[in-house]
This record gives sequence, C-alpha cells and structure tokens, in this order.
Amino acid sequence: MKKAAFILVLCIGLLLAWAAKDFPSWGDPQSPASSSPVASHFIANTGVDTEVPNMVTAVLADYRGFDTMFETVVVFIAGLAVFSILRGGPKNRTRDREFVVDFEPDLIVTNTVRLIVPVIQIFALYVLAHGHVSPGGGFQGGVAMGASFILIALSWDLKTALARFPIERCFTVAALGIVIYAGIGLLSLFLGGEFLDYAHLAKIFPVSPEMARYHAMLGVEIGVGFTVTAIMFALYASLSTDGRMRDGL
Amino acid sequence: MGLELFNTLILCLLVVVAVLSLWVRDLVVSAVVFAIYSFLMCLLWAEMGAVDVAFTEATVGAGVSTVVLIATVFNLKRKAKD
Amino acid sequence: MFEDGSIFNQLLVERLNYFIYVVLLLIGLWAMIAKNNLIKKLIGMSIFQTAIILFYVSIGVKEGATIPIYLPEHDPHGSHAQLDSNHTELLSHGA
Amino acid sequence: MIDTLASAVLAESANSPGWFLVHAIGVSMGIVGLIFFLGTAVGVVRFPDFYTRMHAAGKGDTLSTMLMLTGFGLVMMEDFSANSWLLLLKILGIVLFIFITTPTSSHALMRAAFEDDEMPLGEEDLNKLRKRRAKPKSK
Repeated sequence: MKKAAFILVLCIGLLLAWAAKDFPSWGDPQSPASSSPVASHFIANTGVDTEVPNMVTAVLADYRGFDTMFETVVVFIAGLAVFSILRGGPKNRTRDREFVVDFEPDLIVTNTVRLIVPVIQIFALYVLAHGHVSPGGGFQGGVAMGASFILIALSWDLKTALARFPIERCFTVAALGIVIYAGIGLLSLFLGGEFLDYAHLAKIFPVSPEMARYHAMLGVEIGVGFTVTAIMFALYASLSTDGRMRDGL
Repeated sequence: MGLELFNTLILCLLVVVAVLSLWVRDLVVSAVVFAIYSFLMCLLWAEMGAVDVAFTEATVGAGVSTVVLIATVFNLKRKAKD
Repeated sequence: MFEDGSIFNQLLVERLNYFIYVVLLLIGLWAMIAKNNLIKKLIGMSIFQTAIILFYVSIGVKEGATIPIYLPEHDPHGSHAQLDSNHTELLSHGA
Repeated sequence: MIDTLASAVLAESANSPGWFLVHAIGVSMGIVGLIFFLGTAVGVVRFPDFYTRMHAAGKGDTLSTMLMLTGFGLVMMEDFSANSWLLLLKILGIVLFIFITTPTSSHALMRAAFEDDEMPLGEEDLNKLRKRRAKPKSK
C-alpha cells in the first residue's frame, strides 16, 4: 500500500514538475494571470463601482457574494456536523485519555486573560469593521472573536466560557449570521435587483448606489463574523470534551 | 535580491517543516510543528502581497486550528503508530 | 548543471515557487494516502490545501507591485480612463 | 558588517536631516535585540532541562522582541507629524501586549510542566550530564 502510494505520488510529481517548467517565471507582470481582462477589470473598476479601497473585500463580498454566502453556510454545516456526530455517540464509551486536568485556574494566567480579552475583542471588531480599507474582514474578525472565548475556556475552564456563551446560543448566533447575509441579499431582490445586488438598496437608504454597496458589504461581513465566531467556539467546545460539554481542556 | 533570498529561505524551510510535522510520532508535537508551518506560509503570503490570505492564515492556521488540533488529540491516544 | 536553459535552472532557480508547490502537494497527497492516523491525514490535507493556494498566489504575484488595496493617492475615479488602457500603471507603484 | 549598517543608517537619515541620532538609537536597539535573540536560541538548545530552557525562552524572547519593535518604531520616525506619532504609538501598543502576554505564556507552560511532574535536574543528573558532555571532547 505504502509503496504503491509512493510510486503513484512520484509519477504525479514528475508530471507536475514537467508542467511547472512551462509556467511564467515568478513575478512576471505580463503573465497570463496578470494580463487577463478579469484582473484588469477588477483593478480598474472596484474603486469606481463600490468605493471600497480593498479589492479583495470587494471581490469576496460583492462580485462573488454568492460564493461567500455558501462558504459561510459550509462553515455552519461543518460546526453542526461536528456537534451532532460527537453528541450522538454512545454515552459511556471508554476513552484512553492520557491527560488529566484537575487543577485550579492559575491566578497569573486568569488575571492576564482578564486584561487582554477585551483588547482582543475590540481588535476583532476593528478587523471586522475595517475590512474595507485594510486587510481583514468577517472571517478574520470572527476567528479572532471566537479565539477570545477559546482563551477564556483555556485559562479558566470550559464551564466558565460556556456560561458566557452557551452552546445552544452558539448555533442560534451562527444561524443569525447566515440570516443577516441572506436577508441583505433578499432585500435587494425585493427592491427590484437580483439576489445580492446591493446597489438597489439605495432605493430605501439615503445613499448613492456605490455607498449602498459599501455599507451592504459591511452588513454582510457582520453576518459572516457572527457565524464564524459562534462556530469556532462550538468546534472547540465539542472537540475538547468529546461532545459532552464537561470535563474539558 | 533581499526579498528573493527571504523567499527562497522560507520555501526551503516550508518543506523541512512539512516533512517534520508528518515525521514525528507525538501528535501534540505534530500539531505545534504544523503551527510553525502555517506561520511560515503566512510570512510567505505577506511577502508576496496577498495580505488578506496572510491574515486568514495567521488567525485560522496558526491560531485556532492548532488549539482545535490539540483539543482533539486530548481525547485520543497521544502517540501515533506512523 | 545550473547553466541557462537547463531544466534545473528553470525549475530550481527561476521557478522555485512552482517546484516547492509540487513538493508540498506531493507531501500532502502522500500523507493522505499512506498515513493511518487521522490527525496525520488531516495535517496532510492542510498541507495539500496550502500548496494549492501557494500555486494560485504564485501565478498572481507581480514584480514590484503593491498590495491589492488602493492607497489614498491612487484615487480610483481620477485615473479610471488611464487605468483601463494600462492597468499595470497602478501596480508598478511600490517597491 | 557594522560599516554597511552605519552607511545604511546614514543613507536613511540623509533625506530627513536631524533624525540621525534617533535612527542610530533605533538601529542599535535592533542589533542589541538580535543579540539577545541569539542568546535565547542558544539557551533553548543548550540548557539541560525544561525549566532552564523556559527561563531562557521566556526572558530573552520578551526582551529581544520589545527591543527590536521599539527600535523599528524609532527608525520609522521621520518627522513630528501625526502619522509618525500614530505609528510609534501602535508599535508601543504591540510592545505592551508582548510585555504582558509572553511572560504569562511561559509561566503557564512552566506551571503545566510542574503539574505534569516534570522534575528539574538535581545535582547527580547534572554530574552525569557533565560527564557525558565531557567525553566527546576528550576523544
């Protein structure tokens, strides 16, 4: 099995390396990927269409908004699947766990975490809201926000973190994020445009169509941030306790 | 020239770290070495100008995925057979 | 061995990114096929995935380009017509 | 090496006269930070047991990172405009964050090792280690 795999991998590698010598050299501005009409269209028109300086955010949340919506749904389904599979197992199965956790929360660690968790959460909100003009956005801000709850669970114990963010509420918040995303898309559908065509939101909000796209992108990012925050924490809580939500790491 | 040297160094380290994270038997060590891999990848992407990808890799790859991997190993046997 | 035009020069010096992407892809694929431990398989899958993203970023990178964010002095409205004709203008700005 | 660094500093501050001293202080702080970082790396490899290794890693890492970041902030100062001050302030914020978090993380690691019954090396172990390290030299 291992030998067959090695030979297979080696054959694929030789084929790929043979193909790799025909690629454009590194950093060539005239390479096909850089000189394609799609790239030049995005570079030239993002600022005009949407007023968003960060082209990546504009492409992710506006031009390819449908894609990002279902990416968020995939994150939600992944969290739900992990939770359901681990929760649904046999109740008293034997585990050969090698780590035993039975000590008090450490004073220095908990006090430091008390200091830095607000900073992390404010930074996460900054990353989420500032994703238009600097690197960042819903996914990164949501992960940072979820990491702050994971930090609470690591420094005290899982019960303390679950008291602040119960596991049932995790999935409510995650679903709420998708509802926000799809709701903005449906709103633009009802206003006469297509699904996720944010420019039509200018009909009910007192802004220009470009700024409507700008602000709708912010709303969409907030939806993504909700889902990712909740799912990251739910993933950690499920995986570290084997689905039982107690005796965690 | 300086950036190309940096690029080459990180690319060579990447292969070493990728092999190492699959080589070691201890799964916690494997997860930590994989965090190093993610961090090197993040540096490479920041150097190439793909800042959003670099940010995602720094938060997801080097941050949360390491914690989740270790939380998973916590419920499994720590030593792998291969 | 490393003279101009040889395959080693083409792969290892001029296109090191592509060579490393192939190597990482193979490491990940081999781990996914041959390892029995599921965590190792997962790490292999992550390596595979980052290798593919490395490939995408490597074909998109441009020498001396800035990051894909408009700086204040770029002013997308003013340079619109000019950018349509020659979009590399914007990206040849930085270091 | 010092020559090239000095010439780099000179070239750097040629377009913003009057900032030579600040840039020189920044670059020298960076160099000192790198020296401390080398010490950290050597200590992590060479010290005998877990606690002494974490001693090197925790202290040296914190100090060298703080020095390098502060030096970087000073080198980036060009004038007294709001942008420069804001950049320095942000970097000092990172320095403060590192000053709080890195010692805490090494403390948490030490505590975890202590709870896991990891023992520091005693006198006998050290003597054994000395013998083992002395052998290859005598060959």
